[in-house]
Amino acid sequence: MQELINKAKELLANGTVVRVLGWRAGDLSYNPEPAFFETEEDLQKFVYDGFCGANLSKYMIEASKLDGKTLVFLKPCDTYSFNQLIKEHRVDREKAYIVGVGCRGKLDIDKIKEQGIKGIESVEGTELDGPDTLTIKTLYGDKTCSYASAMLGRCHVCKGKEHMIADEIIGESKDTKDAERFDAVKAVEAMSPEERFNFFQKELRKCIRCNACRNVCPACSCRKCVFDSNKFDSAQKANVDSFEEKMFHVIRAFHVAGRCTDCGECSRVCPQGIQLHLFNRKFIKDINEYYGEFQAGADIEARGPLTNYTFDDVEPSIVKERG
Amino acid sequence: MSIGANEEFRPKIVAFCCNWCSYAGADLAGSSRLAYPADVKIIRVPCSCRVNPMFILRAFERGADGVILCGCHPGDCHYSTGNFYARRRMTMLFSMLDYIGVENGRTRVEWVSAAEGAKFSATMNDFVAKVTSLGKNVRLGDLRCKN
Amino acid sequence: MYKIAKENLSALFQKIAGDKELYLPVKNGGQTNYAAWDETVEVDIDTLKTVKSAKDAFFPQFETLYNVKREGKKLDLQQEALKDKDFVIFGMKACDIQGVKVLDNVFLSEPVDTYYAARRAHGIIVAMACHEPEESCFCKVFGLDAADPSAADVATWMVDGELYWKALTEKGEALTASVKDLLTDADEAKVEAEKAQIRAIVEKLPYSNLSLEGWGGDATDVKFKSPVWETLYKGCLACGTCTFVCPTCQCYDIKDYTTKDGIQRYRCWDSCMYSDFTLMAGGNNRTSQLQRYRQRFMHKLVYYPANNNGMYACVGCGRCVEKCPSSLNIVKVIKAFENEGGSKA
Amino acid sequence: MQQRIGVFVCHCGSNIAATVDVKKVVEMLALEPGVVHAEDYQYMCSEVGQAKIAEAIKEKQLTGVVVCSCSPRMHETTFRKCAERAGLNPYMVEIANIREQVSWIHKDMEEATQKAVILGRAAIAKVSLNTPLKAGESRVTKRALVIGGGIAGIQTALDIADAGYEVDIVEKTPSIGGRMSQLDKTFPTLDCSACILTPKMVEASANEKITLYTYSEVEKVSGFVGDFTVDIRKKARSVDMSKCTGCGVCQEKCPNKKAPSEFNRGLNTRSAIYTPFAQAIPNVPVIDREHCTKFLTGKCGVCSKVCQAGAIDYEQQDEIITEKYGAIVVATGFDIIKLDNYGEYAYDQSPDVITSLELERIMNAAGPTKGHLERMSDHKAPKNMVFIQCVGSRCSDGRGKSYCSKICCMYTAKHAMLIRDKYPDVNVTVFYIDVRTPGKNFDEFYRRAVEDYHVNYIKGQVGKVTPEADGSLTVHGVDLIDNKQIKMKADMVVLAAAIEPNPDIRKIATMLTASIDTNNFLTEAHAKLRPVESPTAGIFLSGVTQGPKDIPETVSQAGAAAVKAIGLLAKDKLLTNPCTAQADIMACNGCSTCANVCPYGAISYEDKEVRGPGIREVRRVAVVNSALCQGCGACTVACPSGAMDLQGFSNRQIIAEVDAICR
Repeated sequence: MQELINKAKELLANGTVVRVLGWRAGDLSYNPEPAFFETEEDLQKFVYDGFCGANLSKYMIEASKLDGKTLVFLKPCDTYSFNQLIKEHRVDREKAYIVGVGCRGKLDIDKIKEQGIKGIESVEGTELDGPDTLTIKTLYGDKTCSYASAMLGRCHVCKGKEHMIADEIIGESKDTKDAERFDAVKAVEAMSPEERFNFFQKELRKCIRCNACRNVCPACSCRKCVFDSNKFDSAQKANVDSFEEKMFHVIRAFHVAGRCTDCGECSRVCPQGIQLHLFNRKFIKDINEYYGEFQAGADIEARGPLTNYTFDDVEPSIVKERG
Repeated sequence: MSIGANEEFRPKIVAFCCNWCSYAGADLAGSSRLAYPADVKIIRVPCSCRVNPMFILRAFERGADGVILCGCHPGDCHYSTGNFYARRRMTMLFSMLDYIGVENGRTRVEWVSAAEGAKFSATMNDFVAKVTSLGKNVRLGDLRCKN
Repeated sequence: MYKIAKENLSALFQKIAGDKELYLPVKNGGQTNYAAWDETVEVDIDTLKTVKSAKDAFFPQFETLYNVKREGKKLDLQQEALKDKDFVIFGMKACDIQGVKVLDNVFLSEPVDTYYAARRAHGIIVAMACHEPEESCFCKVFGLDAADPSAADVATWMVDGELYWKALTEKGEALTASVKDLLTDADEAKVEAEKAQIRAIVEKLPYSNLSLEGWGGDATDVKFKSPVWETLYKGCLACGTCTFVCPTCQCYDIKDYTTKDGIQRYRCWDSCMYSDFTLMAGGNNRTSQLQRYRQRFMHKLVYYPANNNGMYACVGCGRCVEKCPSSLNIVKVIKAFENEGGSKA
Repeated sequence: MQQRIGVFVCHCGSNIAATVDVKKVVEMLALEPGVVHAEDYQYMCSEVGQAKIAEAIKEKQLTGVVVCSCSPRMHETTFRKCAERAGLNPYMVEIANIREQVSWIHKDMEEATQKAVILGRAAIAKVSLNTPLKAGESRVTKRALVIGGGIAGIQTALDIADAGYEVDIVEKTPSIGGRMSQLDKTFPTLDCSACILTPKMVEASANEKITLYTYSEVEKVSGFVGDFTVDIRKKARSVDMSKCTGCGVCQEKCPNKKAPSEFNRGLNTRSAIYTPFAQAIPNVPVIDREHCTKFLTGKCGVCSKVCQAGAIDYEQQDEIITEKYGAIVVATGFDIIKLDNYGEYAYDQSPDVITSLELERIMNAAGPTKGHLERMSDHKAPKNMVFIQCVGSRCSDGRGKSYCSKICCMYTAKHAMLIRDKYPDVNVTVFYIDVRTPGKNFDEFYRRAVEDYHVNYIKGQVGKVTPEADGSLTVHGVDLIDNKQIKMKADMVVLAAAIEPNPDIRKIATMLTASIDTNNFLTEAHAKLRPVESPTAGIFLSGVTQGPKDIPETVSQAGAAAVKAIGLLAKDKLLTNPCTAQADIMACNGCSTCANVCPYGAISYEDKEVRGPGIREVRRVAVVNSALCQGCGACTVACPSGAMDLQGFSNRQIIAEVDAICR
């Protein structure tokens, strides 16, 4: 972490950048927030640990409009999002100095709480080069849990430790993948239509339509979202079960299909713990199967699968044939 | 226009037809007097690529029991490539609807040329029969749009 | 005071639900929220905080106001019926009850919101003390006692597998009478011990000593003009999570849904974090996220107390602390002003 | 503003009114929000009907018009023009198709009426959201392209050139002339095909307005009516056209004469350097690189040595010529079908079973037998000849074509007559399903064959042709009139093989975005009323590319296509379709997704200052060139924010239709 702070200080001092986009330490041990730093003094509160899961790419849309360069710290998975945003002309590469930061998987406080750990006073061992076990001090006594058991779901299907774009890289990344990316989707596919319907009804009934999934999503970077505009007569902020359960998340997933990098932020931020990645990953799986392997954000030049075609593409009836 | 318990179920079907091939195919079906059920209502669009998945979801939300999209045969698009994009979009959408548990017989894409009046009619007959066999669309409809 | 064994609670719920609607914390898909009780639901009274507050019971996220039906060129307006049946909401914590008090000041002062008033009149609140307060809690800061939810119709405590039950109001007495055969008499000793234990934990909570000095109805100018906001809002994604989990947020929008034969006019929660919140025909008077962000906290900590005899529109439930996608929250705001706000007059 | 909509329900005589309760439709639609006027009339498209619409527009100050009538493909333009004359923007008119989609396909009156009402409601819902649109203008390039250099293409080009416009012919083979140049005589006058075709070919070649690109193919087409851009591939001839004198010495001296002659349908061979036939235009040979020894082995070079003009150029490369055109005429003609599916006729087994086109070459003085009728197997004169009709035509079992090839009855009568005239001792038998000879002097022609020349016509089909050991053929057939099996000996059997569109048409149609039918014939804009136009604006159809026809029909259609093309070229500007895409710059992300799917390159990006409530910034936003946009709408769906919308088919309009239908 100190290395990151030193780099930030150096780049601020030599005028390469005028601000730094990183994470600021929170008031609890697990709630750092995305933040901009403009001075050496500000950087005293800079933090980079296991709870810095937030993908900072999207903040670069606003930062690109500001004068001068911004130093941004991106984890390997964040760089896919950044690339995709470059491709869509939403961020300015010239306005960013990218430091790729190492990652050994990011932590989810809810994963710790799910283990019955309450009244958390502090979590220790979260730093990049920390131990495999977390020590948690609570109002109800000290607890421990393994780092891996507290990781965000997305880290278990990590896309890899390579940064897709960076000016320099600081810190080692670790392979955290210990599950197959599409297993969860396959499990749903294996259900009967009736079961699938009930499963998603139950899952989506939880939605409170807070738009956190949309607003955190780097692909959902529209200046005016269709759900906020009158262009489709789709402006609804009501939490009316039928719409959320059946339409909102399908439309959202479709709008980011072929552009979603599977960064997993939607699932991370959902206050109701809806497994939103099941939608995005389904599209990614279909795209891979029907149109060839495609990873959004891996290659800026590659044509997006839904803005592309071949004469011999599968027909929509494949859905039926596949059963 | 409500459906009583004892009445025979008649589905609501929305058919999006591209102006150049399928709408003309429907016209040919008409001038050739090739009947298909009145449950099918056609919306004319310039090209199958004009059909936004949001339109299809909207139809289901508003109580449609089946939605079919007809366009020119691949390679014959009046705008050269429109139906290629439509094909990918619909494949994705239909797959997603299937995934969330909506009966996949409620959605269909069919390529119908201006000369295929008979195919248009046959397609609609077949689709209506399929949707009728599935019954009312209860999984996607908005409660507020109930009859 | 009465008590009932935990394993007999479902009989209690069945009994209450016999002639009233019953809402209580229910686990669905791993998340606990208030929902109507029936035999099939998974009741979860062990989780301290539901994701959403109990606000929906009185001020639902979505409610129909009226329907307009069209026949030919004639329009027929059909008023939505007001709540006319008693219901019980079981398991509310002290903070959530205080949240309802905040709403009362808004909806029950003239002009009275009849939809809300009807629900308040028919609602019977069965509160529960907070068995194990958590680090995000700070109700003490607002003078609430997590150990003794006294503003309810019935207060309950869960101690050693038994629910202790104490009626506090007439409504509470009546409810108690209706379920009396399931309850047994109990003394208060165990409850007093539980209260002491809860209070001891509350003292140790990291936010319990948060200072509200400098906030309140007189602070408008100082706080509004502070440059602190410029750093605070930067991480905000402009989603509505904080507003929708908050027990006191009361802003709503009224919209029309076009049905088959007319429209349904409904109201739904709105969020001041949304970019179109104050959008009007003539434009928007809040054009930046900074302004929107500032508004939310100024309202809770300055404007609301200014209009409601110093009562804050925050109850310290800590839901925003837990749920904000960017880990921003009202505590961070209050703390940010600790060194800055008061002195920078 | 509250809309004031007028609804006009057409009876279409009894076409609609017999199945749809028109009065009921009027009554129901009058109740729709915004509708201030509703009436019905016998024929809305008639002058009186249109006058009713115009009157209502004026008197009731209508802001929108819905006509419930036939297909909009039929009369949308009529009613739009009517509205325009009455002072209403023509794009404030919507059509509910209650004829093709209702009355003609439904029998139950109640059901049909109900559907008509729903379609009317959808049109009302849509028109309520219509906005006045204004057509833009685009320029017209005063040059036409004719694809195909047969009689159809030649005639079209001559007529266009006659009107004073530049016209280019692209012909795939080394010479213009096409199928007609292979024919010996033509019905019903029996004059020599070459005698009437050659002057036309020469005329085309000599006309200074006409440019010939022979041995060339269309490679790429972009643009739209009035402004097409076409890449033409001029294949390497290996002969310099500017130097060649057409002396023919190279062909004479070419040591490799083993290439099958395409012109003679493979009945004999030609040299590797060749002109397809003596009267070829241009009279410049090409080297068939697949058969040329020089190209195959690197050795030879005889032609180069003997060429006095030094025209041989082995290094010559294909050349791409890019040219702009205002109109394109397709005249790609036909070929006969492959007979693989008709093994029973022994075409592959016996050289004495031939197609009619092969017979043309055999009968032709310049053909493989110098015009002597002889068997290809032993060069003996035949005594008995059998003609089999409808080989692959009018086929219902899926082996051949469902349509009638139209020309076979007449050319078979011609062949039979010519043979009986020149070789009276040859017995000629024709097996037919029906003899179809409508056309001026056609039936008389056929009667002569039967009555004057005693050609033996048998109504019936041939089941099998068996080659015998003695070199003869046995024909097994049925006589349907006498209801008996027939078995007869023949020395030659001639098959009237079905014709089919040139196989290249699929590729060409795709390039032109012109639609083709299931038989690969190009589709007309209207089967009856616009038979020489493709539904794709600026594309015209000439000859068999549209459907089977004989020479006189082909020539007259070629002229008609020319007139349509001339009508287009005569205009300086064209009104463009105003139903184009538009980007709302307030909502545009500038993400380029729309441009990625635009087939016309109509979308570009500009940095524009955007002003709105609390917004004043320079943004990268999409800009649509409405002259290039053809209004397909691909961009509108690709756009994630809905910033891109299509005028005339907007998101909200289509949703309104959906809602009305699902109501």
